[in-house]
Amino acid sequence: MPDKPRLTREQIAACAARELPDGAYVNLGWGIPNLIADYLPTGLTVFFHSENGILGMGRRARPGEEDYDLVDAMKVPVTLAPGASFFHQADAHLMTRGGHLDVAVLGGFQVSEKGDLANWKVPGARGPGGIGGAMDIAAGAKVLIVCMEHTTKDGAPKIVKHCTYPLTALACVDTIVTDLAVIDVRADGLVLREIAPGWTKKEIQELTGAPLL
Amino acid sequence: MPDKPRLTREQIAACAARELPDGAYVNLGWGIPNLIADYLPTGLTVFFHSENGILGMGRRARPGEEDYDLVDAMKVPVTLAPGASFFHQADAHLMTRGGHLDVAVLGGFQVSEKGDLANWKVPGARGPGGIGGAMDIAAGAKVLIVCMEHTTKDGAPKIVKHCTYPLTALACVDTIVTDLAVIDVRADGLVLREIAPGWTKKEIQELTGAPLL
Amino acid sequence: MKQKIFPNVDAAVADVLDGARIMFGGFGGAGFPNNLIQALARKGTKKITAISNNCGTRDGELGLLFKNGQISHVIASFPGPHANYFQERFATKEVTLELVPQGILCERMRAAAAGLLGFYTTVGVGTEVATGKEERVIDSQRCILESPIQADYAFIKAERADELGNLTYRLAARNFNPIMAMAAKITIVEAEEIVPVGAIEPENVVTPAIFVHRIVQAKGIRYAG
Amino acid sequence: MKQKIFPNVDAAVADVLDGARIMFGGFGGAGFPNNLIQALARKGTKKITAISNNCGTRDGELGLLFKNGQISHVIASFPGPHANYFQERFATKEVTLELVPQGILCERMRAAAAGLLGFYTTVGVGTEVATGKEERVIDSQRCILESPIQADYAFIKAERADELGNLTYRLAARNFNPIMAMAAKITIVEAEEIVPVGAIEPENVVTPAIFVHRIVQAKGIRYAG
Repeated sequence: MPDKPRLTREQIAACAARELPDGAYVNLGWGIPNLIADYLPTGLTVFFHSENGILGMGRRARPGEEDYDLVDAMKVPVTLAPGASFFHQADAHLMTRGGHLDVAVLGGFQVSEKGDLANWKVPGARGPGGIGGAMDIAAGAKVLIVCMEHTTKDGAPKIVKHCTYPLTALACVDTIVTDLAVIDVRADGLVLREIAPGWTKKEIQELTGAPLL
Repeated sequence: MPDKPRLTREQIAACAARELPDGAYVNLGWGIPNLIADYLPTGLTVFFHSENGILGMGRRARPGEEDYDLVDAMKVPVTLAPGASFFHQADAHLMTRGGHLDVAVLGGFQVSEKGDLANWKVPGARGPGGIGGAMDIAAGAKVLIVCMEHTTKDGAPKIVKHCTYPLTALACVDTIVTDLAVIDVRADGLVLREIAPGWTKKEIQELTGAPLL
Repeated sequence: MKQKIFPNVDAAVADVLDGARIMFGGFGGAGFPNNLIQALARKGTKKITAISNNCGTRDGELGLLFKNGQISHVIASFPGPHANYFQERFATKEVTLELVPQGILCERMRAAAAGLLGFYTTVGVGTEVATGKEERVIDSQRCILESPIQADYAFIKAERADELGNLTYRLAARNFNPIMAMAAKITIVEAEEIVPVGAIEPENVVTPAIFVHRIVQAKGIRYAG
Repeated sequence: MKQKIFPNVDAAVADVLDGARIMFGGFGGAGFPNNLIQALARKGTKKITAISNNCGTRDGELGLLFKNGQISHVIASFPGPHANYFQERFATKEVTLELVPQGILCERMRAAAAGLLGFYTTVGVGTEVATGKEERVIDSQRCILESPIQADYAFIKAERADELGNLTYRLAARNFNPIMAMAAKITIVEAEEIVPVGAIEPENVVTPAIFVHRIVQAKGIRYAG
């Protein structure tokens, strides 16, 4: 594996942020996706949805500003943007499942070339794992972006022919943003759209478990 | 058919009103049931539900007091009782179908000895008829009371072995309140519980299309 | 960012083409988007599938569209005693009707809104409503399978809309409006009043802005009877 | 008329017997009925089936009941990183778990509330969640049949309750509470404040009184982390 610098988690988030259309309703999952709110391009307005029943979530609360009845889905105290609203969790997931979110961004353990996503459970890990809102969000978002490192800590590809980790949803991923590339999942295969500075398509292909078009 | 006085519509309503337990959540349908609110026994508190999204409906609006955004399911301007609430029509019928109403009172064209109800369409009538909320209410209320005349204008029984009119719901009626009797629908048959003044069980049986226990 | 506010009701319905499936809010004279309905009458869109609790009050509410021959199919729970233009066209078979129990009508729209593909209910078992539907027994109860009702548009009447599309409704004029607003691909709202962002308390929003695509200010019209 | 207001949390849970199925509101530290949970710990009810998004935060929230060995089965979407008492008892098989996607958990409770017998969804198709469930294709989409989740009790945290049982919730402490309040046979509410009838605007009621059976005033308890 080439020992060259890769994008940081923050850079991945910034890269994913550029995928968001103006005016979009967006849900951000655990991990890298949760950093996206801090890297929105200037002039872009998006509305953040949280599956615990908030639309129009603002920035994280500053020290002293925390209200523990106003938390995001990661349990982090947040603020409200103007025009926010609250609703119950069934309505929050009516939004996720029903195709009302323009974009959802989730973390991932594996994505297959068909766009299958595995992101909720590591095989062999202690305990039963936890699904949370990921399956509803993956099944329902108009556009699903997955942000993750391109390879595991051991260097194994996380973009694979077939997922070996427990699945979150089948054929749900539209775009994968990693520390090496931006890849679109199309009917005909994985399309390498952007490459991290200093890397070549050939190097990225070697770290990817499925063919890149 | 004996030419003796029967209960008036208002008396039927008053009789049905005595069936309501204190504190009950109640839906009143078209026709005689809609008169019940005017005949509640003193000291009885019940909360009226309307399927267009009101809980805690009060009396009808007086002349000059009408607000046409505050109408009951019959389109009649009403008032609010203290502690009323509004909700959308899906939640209103979550209440009807989900067993949240203690009592619903509907009008009827026919009730069978098994408690089947026909109350939405007269065979041969012009047009397609209209169901409204009757099927949801009949399927879901904890206790369903039907108020109707004991016989048709032609003297035919409205309480029958098998309904010949289009059905509203199967085996849904608990009690029938007519201008001649109060009848409970039990697993073993129809139980004549109350008889109108001046009438005999035999006379009522002759006007009823199924055996009375 | 694209604005949701339209200058007038005609602009708000300008792209509603022949054959459109449209949900119309309202019940018992309250909460009908009468200004949008009149705009649709002016536009002259034909072969509409209308989804609505009832079928108009003489030439008011949906009556106008039946009078004009713009609706070819309607999904409703209670056409209504004063839906004479519907009744005429139903009698001549110019209009077809699917009659649905009122709560099931709500629930089928909500299923579409919530991305569900169908649900089982005891409502309608053994009645005309069950005709042609899958029946099975679950937990010893006979039930039928009901399918989602989708729409291209929802025409909604709100009391207040903020500039982002958060809505509140007045009293019982709420009725079908919040359900339909969630269920349609494009939700068009006539609001008595458009208020600045932030004017509606976040806890008191009834329809969150995510469900609203077009907003137009229009004063309510009411039909007697 | 029977009063819904109880003098204290212990009286409100006094009849909760061993083997009860109980829904617990709350998400992310907000909206948990912690006073009722503590009362249930004092009462010592055992063999509880708990329905809750998560499985406690150390000995806070549901953690206390897992610590005490009062819960034998749990239906949850995300046990959580700090649910150590759950994890211990899960590892020793003293507690069994049904893991449900969060929105499907809501929807299955809502189905129970709404008198529906099941629904089809694409969520979970091809995953562990689909194991043992009926699968079919509707409109060219693979989907699975999900069943209602009923409960004997719901433990609910509200901000305000009026004396009849109308409820409002504070900010995102709303979460699962309104759904569970509708789904259980007996809904028990701890409210920060009990207000006179009429103090909550009819248009701003979130949970209508019909869903609420017992109310007790209790100040919120929050667990860190």
